[in-house]
Amino acid sequence: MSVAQLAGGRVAAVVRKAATRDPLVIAAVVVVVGVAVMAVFGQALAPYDPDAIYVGPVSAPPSLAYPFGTDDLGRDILSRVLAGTAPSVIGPVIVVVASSLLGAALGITAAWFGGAVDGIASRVIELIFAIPGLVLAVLAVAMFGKGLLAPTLALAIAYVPIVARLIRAGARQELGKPYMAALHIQGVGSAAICFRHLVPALLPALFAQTTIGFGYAMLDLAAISFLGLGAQPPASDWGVMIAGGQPALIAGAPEQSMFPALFVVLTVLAVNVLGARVTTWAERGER
Amino acid sequence: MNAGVVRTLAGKLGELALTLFLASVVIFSAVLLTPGDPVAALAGGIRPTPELIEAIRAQHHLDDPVWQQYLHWVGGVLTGDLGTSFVYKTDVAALIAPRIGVTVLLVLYTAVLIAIFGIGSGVVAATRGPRADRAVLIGTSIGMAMPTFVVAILLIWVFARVLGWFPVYGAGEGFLDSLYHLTLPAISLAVLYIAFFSRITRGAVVGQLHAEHVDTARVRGIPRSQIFRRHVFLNASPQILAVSGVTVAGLFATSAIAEQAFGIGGLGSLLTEAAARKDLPVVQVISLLLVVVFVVLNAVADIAIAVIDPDSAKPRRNA
Amino acid sequence: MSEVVLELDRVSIATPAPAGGSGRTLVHDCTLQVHAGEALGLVGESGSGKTLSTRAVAGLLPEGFTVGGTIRIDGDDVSLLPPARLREVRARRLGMVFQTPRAHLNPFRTIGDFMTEALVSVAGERADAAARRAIDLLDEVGVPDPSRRMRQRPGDLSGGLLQRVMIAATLAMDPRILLADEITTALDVTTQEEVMAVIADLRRHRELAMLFITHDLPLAGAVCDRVVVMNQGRTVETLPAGSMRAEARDAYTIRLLSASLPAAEAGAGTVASDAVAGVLAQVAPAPILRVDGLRKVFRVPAATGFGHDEFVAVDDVGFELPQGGSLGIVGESGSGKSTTARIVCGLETADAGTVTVKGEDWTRPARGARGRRRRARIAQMVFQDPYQSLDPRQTVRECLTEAVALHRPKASRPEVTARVDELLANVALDATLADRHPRALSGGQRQRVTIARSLAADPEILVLDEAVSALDVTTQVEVLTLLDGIRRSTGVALLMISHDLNTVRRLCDEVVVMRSGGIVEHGPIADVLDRPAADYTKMLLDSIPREGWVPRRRRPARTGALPSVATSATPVPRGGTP
Amino acid sequence: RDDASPNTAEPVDSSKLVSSLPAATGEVDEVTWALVEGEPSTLDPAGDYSLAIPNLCENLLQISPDFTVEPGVATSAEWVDPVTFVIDLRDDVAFWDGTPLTADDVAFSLERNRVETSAWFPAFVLVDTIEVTGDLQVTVHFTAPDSTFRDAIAGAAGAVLSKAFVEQAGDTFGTSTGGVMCTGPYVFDEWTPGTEIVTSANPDYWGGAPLVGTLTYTFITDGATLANALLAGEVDGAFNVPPASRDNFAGSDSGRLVLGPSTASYSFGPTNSTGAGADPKIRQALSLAIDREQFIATVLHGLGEPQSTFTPPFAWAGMEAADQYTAAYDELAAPELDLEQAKQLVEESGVDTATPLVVAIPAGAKELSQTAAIIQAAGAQIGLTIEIDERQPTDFSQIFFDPAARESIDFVATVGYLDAPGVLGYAQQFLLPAELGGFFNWSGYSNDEVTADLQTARTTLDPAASADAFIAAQQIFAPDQLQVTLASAYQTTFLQNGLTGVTTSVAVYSSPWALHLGSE
Ligand SMILES: Nc1ncnc2c1ncn2[C@@H]1O[C@H](COP(=O)(O)OP(=O)(O)OP(=O)(O)O)[C@@H](O)[C@H]1O
Ligand SMILES: Nc1ncnc2c1ncn2[C@@H]1O[C@H](COP(=O)(O)OP(=O)(O)OP(=O)(O)O)[C@@H](O)[C@H]1O
Ligand SMILES: [Mg+2]
Ligand SMILES: [Mg+2]
Repeated sequence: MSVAQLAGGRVAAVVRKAATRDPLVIAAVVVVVGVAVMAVFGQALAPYDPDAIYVGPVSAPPSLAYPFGTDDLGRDILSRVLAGTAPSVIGPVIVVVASSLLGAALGITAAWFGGAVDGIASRVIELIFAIPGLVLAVLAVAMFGKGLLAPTLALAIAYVPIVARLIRAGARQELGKPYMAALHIQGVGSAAICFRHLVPALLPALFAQTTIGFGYAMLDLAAISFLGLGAQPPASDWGVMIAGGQPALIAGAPEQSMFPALFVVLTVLAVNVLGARVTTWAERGER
Repeated sequence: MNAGVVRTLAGKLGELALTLFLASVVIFSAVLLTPGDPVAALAGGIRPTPELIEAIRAQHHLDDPVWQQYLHWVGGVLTGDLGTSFVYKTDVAALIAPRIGVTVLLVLYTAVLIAIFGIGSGVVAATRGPRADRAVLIGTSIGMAMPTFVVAILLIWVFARVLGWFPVYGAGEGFLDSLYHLTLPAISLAVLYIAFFSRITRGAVVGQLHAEHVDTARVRGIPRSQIFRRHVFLNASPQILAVSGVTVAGLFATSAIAEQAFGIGGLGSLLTEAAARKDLPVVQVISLLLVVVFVVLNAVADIAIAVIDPDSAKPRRNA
Repeated sequence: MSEVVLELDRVSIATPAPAGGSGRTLVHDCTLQVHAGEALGLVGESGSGKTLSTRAVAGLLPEGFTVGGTIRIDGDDVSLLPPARLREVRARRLGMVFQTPRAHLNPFRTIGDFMTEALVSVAGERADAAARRAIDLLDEVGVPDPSRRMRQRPGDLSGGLLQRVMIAATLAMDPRILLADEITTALDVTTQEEVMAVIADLRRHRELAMLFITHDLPLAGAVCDRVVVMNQGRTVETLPAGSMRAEARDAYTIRLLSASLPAAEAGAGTVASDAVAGVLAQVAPAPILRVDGLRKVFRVPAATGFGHDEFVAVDDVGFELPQGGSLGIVGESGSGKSTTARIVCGLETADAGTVTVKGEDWTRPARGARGRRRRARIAQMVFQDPYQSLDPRQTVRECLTEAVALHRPKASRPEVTARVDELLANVALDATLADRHPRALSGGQRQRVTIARSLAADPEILVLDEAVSALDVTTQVEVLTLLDGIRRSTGVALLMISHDLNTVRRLCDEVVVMRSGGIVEHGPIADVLDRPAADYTKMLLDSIPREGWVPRRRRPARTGALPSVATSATPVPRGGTP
Repeated sequence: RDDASPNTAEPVDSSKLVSSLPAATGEVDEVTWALVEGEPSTLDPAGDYSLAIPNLCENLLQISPDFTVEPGVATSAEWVDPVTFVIDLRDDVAFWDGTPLTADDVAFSLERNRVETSAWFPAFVLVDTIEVTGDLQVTVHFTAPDSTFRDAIAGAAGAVLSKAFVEQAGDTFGTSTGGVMCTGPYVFDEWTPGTEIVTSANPDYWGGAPLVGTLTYTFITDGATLANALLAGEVDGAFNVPPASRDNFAGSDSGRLVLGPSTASYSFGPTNSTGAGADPKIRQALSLAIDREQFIATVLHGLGEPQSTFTPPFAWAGMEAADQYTAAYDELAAPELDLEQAKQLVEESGVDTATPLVVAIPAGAKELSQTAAIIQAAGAQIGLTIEIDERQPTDFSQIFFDPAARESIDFVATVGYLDAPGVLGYAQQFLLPAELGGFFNWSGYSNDEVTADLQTARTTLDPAASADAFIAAQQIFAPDQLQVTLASAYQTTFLQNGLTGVTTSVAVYSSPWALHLGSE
């Protein structure tokens, strides 16, 4: 059984177990699946061309024809929110996937080899950790110009130490347990110990961290777009839409900012709830 | 001072210096990795003639070997010469100095809010029964999903359009007026962290409430409030302190969002503005400054933890 | 009879009731009386409800637990007292000492703070007066240099010292009765004797009553006046301590008594000796394992806060283990037993000396998985904590399959399954348990799994590091009997590490006594245990509770160069004088 | 949500535009003014434009709110013969430090702008020498008559600086540390970078001291933040307030929105001599595909009007030949919407529609980002794919002097304005060959007739004759849409109630607009 299958199977099982007992988890799953569907099919689901201007009146309030209203160029906000899902979600996904993989690899390497390797890895971890994610992202923008790519990669790096610290601590603890010594004495190969025993032991923590990281990455990237350093108008990125809707908000038409904001909040909330529950279930399962 | 604290202090100082050195190298190399010629940026806005290019290269030591440039930069930073802004053509120090105050005030204000409401609600959740716990849990779940800038624009909307109790622009003048002006920005920055601290505090306090040494105190008839203060909260505090350094340091970076939304001329807004304008010298110095803040605050937090918990300074046996 | 200071009358304890239902009753009927100045033992196997009953008296049940029946402290029914008064009654009349003093002391506060806290906040004494009294009390329980200890924190003291501090602190309020829940279980025999001696002194001087909870019947018999036996949440019998063997009527009590290992009965040990003698007669004298001049030094952070100290954990240790033989290593906690075993199994590298197995040099750990696998087929190890020794994510079958497949890479699936079933049978584990995860097994069952796993490689040496110490007496006996059977049937050589002399006596032909990293005495089990040459061995033997045993203070508490926390459950390395 | 739609885009009656507010009568201690354009990189009038500068550094002549040129520091500035221009200075003008203004300072200031790297160099191309001919007189000798020079020195090309101060300050002149030394009604006090520029009334100003004690400039580039600050009364006033907040401003109890005439216009133009952007047919097609009314309603919220060519009518409003220019302007074809014709033009042009066209805009300007979106949508309707390239201010300004920065783009969209009267400004720069001053003629436009006419218009001092030449050229070049002009925008000013006296037309860019500021 491959690690991925193992992970997938375990996580799926835990999620299934959680959902049957907890309506909140069902709601969270619904939101997460919904957002995933929107990310994949958003463009197709959009009732209007998200970038077409004057598809409706300018800055119209929500109505049957335009459920979320229209923005200052007469674009349909619902269509833009739908089309904006993918760019808003892909960034955080890249951040957490990359940082989780890198962080886990770094953390496990450090814990596994210990000594000088651990020393160097720990220094690297501390170094990156010392530069706040937002600062690293801003630095990246200053170097490579605006757009989401640079901040996304910067955040992916900035999140590495968080994962690496967690995994390093977890791996050290796990490696210290007698069953690891037992496996060693048995003559089980290093790769087998690592991938069949150590990695699965760390997966729940990694998964939990990944969900939390997703939320933070989403907030950070949206903030970067809000600051005008990330995705650029007229992109239908949620952060850009929230920022772009500010004048309308002050003018009394909150929907241009609030609908995309609602989706940011809902997505992060749902992912956080899932992460928290999965952690709880995994912890209970361990005991 | 006990040995553990001394060891932490000494170890921290060494780590601190090394991390700062490495961070300064990383931040410095940003210039080298940046695509494009810094000369264009330095000439900024005027057609550079070859002589001008020559002059700029010489003035900014662009023809020196990289390590010399680094030493020059670091030397400058250490002696207070922070370089010249690409955009403003002035000393970076002159740009930064007047802005530090307001950002520090904003961060401190936010930290106080976080301490009061984050730790407070965490304690309530841990000690006031399942209902309070549930209420706080719901509140913090939402709080953890609220982006700072969404809170900011919501507050602006509410206070600018409806209530008008607090100003929604600027940093004010004088201490009290500044506090008044920074209230909404501080709230918008604090919400996320209040939720975070509430969770951390709750976890730490619950962990201690069920700790065996608390049982001991209970059998011995120590009054509840005293048990909470001296045994539960004190013992929970290292966990809270452990995230405090990171948080407060992080606030210096995230303050950019509130500063932008509320039109405050602070360090954060300067950082974003400089990044947007590719004003690398400014970005570098502020980044380095934030790293220093981070490293120092974390070291302070670690030392505080070591004072409370001498064992934290001791390496653990791991086999 | 004198007055009753503590009375439990048909006490029952139930878990919180889920909405609409009723809670699970954990303690059904606990009835006992402790008279002034009397020591009452409460015994029973693990899970019988001893701790819960005691905690009910002290008001320490988890939130939502309900108590039925009547508890009287000094005649006052606790259910009738207003909360403030009840707290006062408990604070002033009860003293409670716990199994794990380290966990029960706030690690962030000084000993002095702990000692004076109740004096100041409950008894309202002034701080300086309280401090003086605290010093007196520490002195009374034999804590050396009490005024310095007052400034130290729990982390700086050994387990034995901490237990004394706990006791001293309970005395501060001059209680009528001491509740002592397994207060010596985590201590080794010599320290246990020290602590028990302190308590005996106190009881003599202060007329202190005591409720003494333990699952160690000989200990209860030795220190108590009467013993109450508890089984599955009920008190089944009360017996006079001195004659409990004779007077026991209840079937459970009798089973409990026979399960414990009577130490004093010389000759009753060495169950295996006949069989082994037979085996030994046939094998060549060439030892399968030979250890020579082993030395291990750990670097520990210096007490001054700077640099490192060297701490010698194992010093010039040498012994031989014959093929099919069995060797025990005994000694107090921290004496270097585990380190020796770990070096033999290649989990630690020796700084000096040699390990030779079947003529081959094993001093360095094997390189690579193949080398390790080859050694694995010769030597296997079983650890103290069976739960931690198993991957919590694997079922029993998965675990054993992995081990079998590793050593028989060519075996077909059915062959592997057959071997797994055989292993399960070897350790007498029901096949229905095979699909369970470790958390769903009892401690004894878990340890059987780890033994089965170690047998998967068909090893010639089995190293057992405190393999039964974490189990309760009944289970201990089962596992030891099992090991003995395996030894007979497979001829595997045993290297058995324990601080419990009785366990070693039960299984081993030879014994090595260790202290502070070095070997104190070495020889055939009967010689060493029955005719000890070294004082230290004698002391070890004398420390074992038995009928008529009187705990004595033998030596000043260790404050010298020895590791100061050597007796803690999880040793924190420390060198030099704190 | 209020029932009145928050999105008023009603057109404004252009005859109601106000050039200035009645002069103030009462003193005010302190006024805080927001600069929407942000913090200047320098206060040197030759280095950056900033609305703080006109109150500090005066130009030789003054531009009144209605865009006529009046005497100022110079009592007279007239042609004495076709190639000789004499400037006579007032005798009561002093720099803030008390040193009197001399002809030396003026000559120095003019020479300073007469270098090729200066933004104001085009005004001086025909100048031969600049000569001090008296304590208070400067004579400028020309190689040819220049009909634009007098108007030009009413703009920043004629800014008057202290020679001694500039020489002494060297590189730091104009920066926050160096400061400036001029003769304007407000004195430079302090510049806290990133925070504010503080100025105070010049008590010895020759035109009388202003009524405002301290005039402080803050920098608010974000439209929403600016609206908040103005509506909350944190800032007393600002120019160029975002049209998007029109309703909030209109509904404010504390201040008022004043609309004035302007030369500002939204347009986009080609940046390369190759590619689709250089093809007039493509520009015409895009022009035909953009609905100007809708543009004005959405981007300007009604605060502007359509404009037929790049030279805005207000540019000549104060000139002698104004009627002539107006008549000619009225004859130009007004922009119209015709998708069919637009598509046909695209087809005729034969350009490869598969290659996307890139339009560059400066980052952070909401109106321009909307403009780009509208251009993009218009392109989509006629089969052109248009991409948007938002550039940072520094990168964006790079477009104007670095060919490499223009390489990857086809169009650049901007808001342009003329800070001084004159019709030739744009025409020369967009249409003449580069060596004759066509600095922005990136598409390589070349028409000998137009070149000749424009040269004539410049070198003819007689206003009517000059106008005739320009009009002749305009008839030829207008259809080529060297800039696709989208709309002219009104000058917007928000001022707290109780304050009055500021200029509210585009003249703010070169006149001391706060001279009469004060309380009502
Ligand atoms: N907090 C709890 N929640 C649920 N069940 C509990 C709890 N504490 C104890 N129990 C259960 O109550 C029973 C009695 O436990 P108790 O701790 O009193 O046993 P004990 O006799 O002290 O055992 P040991 O010798 O192992 O200490 C056990 O079955 C135990 O699992
Ligand atoms: N990795 C290590 N680093 C530092 N000190 C160690 C290490 N391992 C063991 N020690 C120390 O070496 C000494 C001997 O340890 P060891 O575990 O061998 O004792 P033991 O006889 O097995 O004791 P116990 O009965 O408590 O298990 C102890 O004082 C322990 O603290
Ligand atoms: Mg118990
Ligand atoms: Mg051991």
